[in-house]
Amino acid sequence: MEKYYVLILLFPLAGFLFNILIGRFVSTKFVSWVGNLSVFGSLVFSLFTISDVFQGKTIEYNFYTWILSDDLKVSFGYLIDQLTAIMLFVVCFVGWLIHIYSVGYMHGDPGYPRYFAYLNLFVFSMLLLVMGNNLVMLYFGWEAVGLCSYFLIAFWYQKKSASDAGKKAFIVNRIGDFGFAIGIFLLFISVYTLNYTDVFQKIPELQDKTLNILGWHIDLITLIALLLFCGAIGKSAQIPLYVWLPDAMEGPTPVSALIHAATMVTAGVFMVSRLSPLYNLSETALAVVAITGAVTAFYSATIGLVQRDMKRIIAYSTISQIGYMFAASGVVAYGAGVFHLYTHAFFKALLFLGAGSVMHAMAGELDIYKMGGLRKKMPITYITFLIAALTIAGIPGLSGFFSKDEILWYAFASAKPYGKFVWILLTITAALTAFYTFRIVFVAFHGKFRGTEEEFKHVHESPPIMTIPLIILAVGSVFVGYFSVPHFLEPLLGEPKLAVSLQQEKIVMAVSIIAGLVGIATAWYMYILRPTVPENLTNTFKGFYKVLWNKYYVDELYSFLFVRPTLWFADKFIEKITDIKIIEGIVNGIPALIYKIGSLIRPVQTGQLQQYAIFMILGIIVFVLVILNM
Amino acid sequence: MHEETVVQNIIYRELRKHLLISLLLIALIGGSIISFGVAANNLEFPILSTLIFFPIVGAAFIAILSRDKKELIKLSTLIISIIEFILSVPLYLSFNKATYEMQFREEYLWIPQWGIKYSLGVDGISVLFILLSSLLTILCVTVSWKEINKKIKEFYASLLLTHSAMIGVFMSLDIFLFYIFWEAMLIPMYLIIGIWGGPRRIYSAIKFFLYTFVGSLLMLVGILVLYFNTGTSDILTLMKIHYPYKMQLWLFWAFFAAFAVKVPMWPVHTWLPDAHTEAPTAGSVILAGILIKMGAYGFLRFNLPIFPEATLAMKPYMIVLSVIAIIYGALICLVQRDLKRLIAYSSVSHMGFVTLGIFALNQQGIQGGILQMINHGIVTGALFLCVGMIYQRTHTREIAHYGGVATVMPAYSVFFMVFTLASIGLPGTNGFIGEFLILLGAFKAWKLMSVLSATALIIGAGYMLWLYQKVFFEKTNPYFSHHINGYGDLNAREILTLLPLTIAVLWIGFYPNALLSFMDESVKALINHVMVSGAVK
Amino acid sequence: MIPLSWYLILSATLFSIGLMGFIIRRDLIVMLMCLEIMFNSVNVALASFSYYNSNLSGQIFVLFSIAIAACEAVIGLAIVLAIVRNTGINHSDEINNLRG
Amino acid sequence: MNPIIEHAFFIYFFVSLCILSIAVIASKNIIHSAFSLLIFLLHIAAVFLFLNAEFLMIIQIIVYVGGVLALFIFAIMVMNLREELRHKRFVRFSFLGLAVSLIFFASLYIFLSNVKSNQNVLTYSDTNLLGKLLYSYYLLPFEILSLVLLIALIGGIIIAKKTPVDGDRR
Repeated sequence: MEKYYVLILLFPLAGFLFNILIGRFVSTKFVSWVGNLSVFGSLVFSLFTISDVFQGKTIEYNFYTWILSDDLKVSFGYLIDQLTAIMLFVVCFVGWLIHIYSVGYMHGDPGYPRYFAYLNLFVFSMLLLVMGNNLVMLYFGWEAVGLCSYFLIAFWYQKKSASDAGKKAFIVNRIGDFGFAIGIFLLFISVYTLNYTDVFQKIPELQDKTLNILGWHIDLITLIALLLFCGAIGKSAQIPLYVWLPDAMEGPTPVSALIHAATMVTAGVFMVSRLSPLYNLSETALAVVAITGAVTAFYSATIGLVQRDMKRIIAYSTISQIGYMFAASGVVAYGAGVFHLYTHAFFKALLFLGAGSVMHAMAGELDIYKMGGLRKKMPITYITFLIAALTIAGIPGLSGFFSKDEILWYAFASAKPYGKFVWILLTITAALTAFYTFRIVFVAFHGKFRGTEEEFKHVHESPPIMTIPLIILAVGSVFVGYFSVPHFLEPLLGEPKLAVSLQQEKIVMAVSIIAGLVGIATAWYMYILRPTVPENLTNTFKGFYKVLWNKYYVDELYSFLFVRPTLWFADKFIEKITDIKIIEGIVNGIPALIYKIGSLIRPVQTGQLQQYAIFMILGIIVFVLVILNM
Repeated sequence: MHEETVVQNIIYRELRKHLLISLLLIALIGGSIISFGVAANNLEFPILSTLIFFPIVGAAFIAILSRDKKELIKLSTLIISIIEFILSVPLYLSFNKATYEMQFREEYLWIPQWGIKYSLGVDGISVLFILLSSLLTILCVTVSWKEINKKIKEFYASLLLTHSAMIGVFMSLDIFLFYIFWEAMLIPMYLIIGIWGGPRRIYSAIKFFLYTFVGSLLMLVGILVLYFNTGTSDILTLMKIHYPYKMQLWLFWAFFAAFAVKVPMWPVHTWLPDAHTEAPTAGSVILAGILIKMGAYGFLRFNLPIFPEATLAMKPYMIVLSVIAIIYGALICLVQRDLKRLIAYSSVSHMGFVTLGIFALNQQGIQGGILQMINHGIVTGALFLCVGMIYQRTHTREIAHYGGVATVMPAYSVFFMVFTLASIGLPGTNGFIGEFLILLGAFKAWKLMSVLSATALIIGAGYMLWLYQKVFFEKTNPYFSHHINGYGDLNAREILTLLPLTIAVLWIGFYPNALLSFMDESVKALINHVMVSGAVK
Repeated sequence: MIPLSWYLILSATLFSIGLMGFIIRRDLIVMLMCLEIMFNSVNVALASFSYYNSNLSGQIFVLFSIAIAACEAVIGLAIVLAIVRNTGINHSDEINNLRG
Repeated sequence: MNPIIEHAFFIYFFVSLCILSIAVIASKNIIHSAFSLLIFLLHIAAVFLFLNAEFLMIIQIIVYVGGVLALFIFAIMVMNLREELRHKRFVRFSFLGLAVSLIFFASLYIFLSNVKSNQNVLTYSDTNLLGKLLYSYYLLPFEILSLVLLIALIGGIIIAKKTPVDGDRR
């Protein structure tokens, strides 16, 4: 059986090849069937893997040797254990639902086959990422999902903003991947293997080894872990490389749901969990992971408070939620992190698809202040969106509650010195999360419609092909939390050590519930009861609002610090001065010098025949006088 | 009367088409028979000489054809190049991967008075370039089908002659024979740039010629010094002799001059953008695909094995120069405004990776370097083919004149995307394998430099995606839609031209061992040789 | 008896005069005539060498020289003719296409 | 021959050759130059006679006077250079030319004035022997010379041929 799990990869790949090569020449119906069925096939097989894993099996199978050079041996193979199985399930299931949803959402788009091809390619790459049994495979999937993300963000490539956003996403990810690649190199020259199993076996040998960088002795494992974490920062949109994710909302909404919420952006969390034996050995790296996660969670939640673009709010919320997951990993609660990843995939996909449904009804409008009162026209969308909002706010009984509470508890209970700090930040963030999510709900779905009558008439509920996935996801959001992922993953990732007694869990839980409720209540107060309050607040804290509205000016800062100096340097210094002036100057200078010397003696050639004769005779005279009269 | 001639024309065209197809079939079948026959007894048949002289004979045949029979000229060149490719397949099939020895040896006394031999052979380092060259020559013929309209006969003859001289460089095992091929290649290339090039072709052609010639003259001095000191011109013998350290150093730099110009390494790279930009498409493809590989090949064949001590001593400088080339080339790409120029400067960056890998002096580095040479030949060659195809439609290379090409030419944009991705080293394409191995090898040799050069991956993504965005995305540029001249997407000929390279990109990306296994033994032996004889001091 | 040096001085004198004419005259035809003068002066020298060394080879050389002179005259005149016909110029100092 | 007469003749030829050659280069009229050249050539022929080279004298008269000079006169007539008379004769730097040729003469003179003459002179004039020598020892140069003549002939014809106006050129 284990050999056939390669089909999980091959189904979407085949779908991609079919759609990109032949998709243009067959009917859209056929394209959708191929696209959906290929992912469904993967889903079926991924369920088999779960059953296998439940029996305690770990499947490792090398398909063929990919790269073989001296001591470097990289296989094209896969490793399926608990972590992979859960990821496979998430990717395939959510991916499949989004494929179905896309059939309705992308209906009538001229790039329909292309869209499904990219989507299939994405599923393939993501599965490659989670299934690979070595770091190069991981890197392969890592870059390939980045590529699909690029394709899909820039899907409506005629729009400048879309193609800009795609490019930005790819390049920012590349910056992270740069660190990731260096991390792989460093790991390789330390242990001479890149296969997970072998790496984990050899890693303990590296303890206490240091690397001398410019006179500083840096702990080798910490350095490797941090470099690899660079990749995670880029892919999972953490500070400081999160800037691409909000822009990525230029892509079609199902794409945002699949790639930029449920699966791809959580690859970093997956990676950290996958390499947990490595991270466990470095306190510094764990601290960096935890603090980055916590700070990002808080930071992006604050930006989310004031944005008006529905998808962007959800995007900042995604960044924030991934921050939670990293914070969990940082306090050694990998299981909780993956648990949150798993629940997040459902409710965040649901939020995005709900937003997509709204966009579908509003002819692409995204500004929540141009909506309002949509709940009557779009009941299913409203209810599912509300469920998602309640889930993300951490209302007890829904899946988000379980995973978030788990993270908060482990942060609180962690023996690490930064545990409490992380806990405080995350708890505040929980309140903020509830607030901005319900801000969307109250502004967009409640109250009165703020657009024209004509537009309101146009608003309609989406077709069943879109609402059914919504309903399934909503059901999922409610119930997936009852499957205890941390427990499932325990054999693989271990159980975090607790520094406080279990009794305090109740208090932490209560605090988090209160935080969620406070957030919802504030939103209700500000947007339903006293709609003037937000405006007053805005006017009172004008400067602060402006900073938030402009996302702390980070884009501008990066442009000022990195992009423009690089371009300036390349243009002025490299091209204009070094290349054209100096090198070309020398190259063209030598012939010019010869030309100058030539023009100095050129006037001798007067073109006068008789002058030449005179010179000849003078020569002969000299000859005669010197030679003959000697 | 008029209608009658129209009908006749149609019939004539149909007949011609059938003729074309049947000729191609005959060529293919005949070639396969020959190649399998050759594969059966590879030791007896002088396959390398055949490969060198067959195109020369073909060029002579084309030269005697009538000037007016344009179709015939093109067709026969195509058939000759296809047969040439099929003839080179046995090299791939019956190459013995288990040995580092030279294979398919041929050796005759050439100038007995001086002991100069006509000596050919290939090993794992050189064999792949012959295949690549044969493949690219076919594509050069098909891409020039409509592009070259003046002096067709001379063009195709030059193309074949260039191919002969280039593969001769990779095969020769005698230092004088090598030098002759090395210089002979310049002449047809000079003509290709100078006659069929763009507006500034004369300047570029002369620059190209002088640059490379100055370098080769220094090499000639080095060759003569070697010859008069040892009395032999056989490369394999020269490798076994130990030279004084001072002499090694001087000779190292003499050979370096020739190879560095060809590669081109920083700071002797400025001929490359001009030559690439002004050359016709086929010329750019050959330049990028094979010609600049000769420099890096020269390092592997001469500098490393013959002057091992000097190599070890100069290694840090070479690595630094490579890293400068990588970053410098990448940065300068960011501000280019001309399609071909951008790709040309990206060649500087990519070839910097090659030299970085070579002078890392370990298995991964050198294997990656050789693979990267092949990759660069495929990818940059393909990018130039792509640019040539669109240039033929619009007659502009300014990036600002393009925009929204993806809407008008979807198939074209797919191909271009594949090559763009390969160029920025995305996993799954061949570019990744090469760059990964090189960076890994360099990381073993000198961590800081490897990290610095890896930044080119970021910058590379920056400029290539910027290019792709400006050309293919966004709104259709009015200038472009005005100049597209009713041409549509790629036609069958153009797709067939790009398809082999696309397949090669993915094939090497997913199964690089197909090529890596070729060079394994040779590279191992080379490094061993350098390390053993370089350590004697 | 007349010494050899007299003949040689005669030859040198004539050669110098011919040379002077070649240099200072502008007309292409006269310049050609000056060339003939120089040829003849050399012929005299050759013949006198032949005489004073009692060796006929000198005379043979004169013969050859005369033949060459004839060729030179033919070609030279043809060139002058072509120049005059194509450009209308028959003055040496007006022809300066080769000026550097 | 009486040495005094011999010397007198020589001096006569010396002086008249100088005068004639100066006439060639100095006369205003190109026809005058040509006729001066004619007489100059005849005088040279006479000098050959002095040197026991009668065959050369004949050749000199036939080739130069009959051939070359006729060619010159034809050329002058073909070109119709009558207005030539009004132009100035000498180039701008004629003084330089004069000086150069004088220096040249002086340097030759220094060398030639003390050349020792051999007493064993050619006392006979044997055209027969000359012919034998020409067709045996000097046969190859002679044949080559004939080729040169032929080529000059063809070359002269081609160069002087009327070329079509530019544009008709194929």
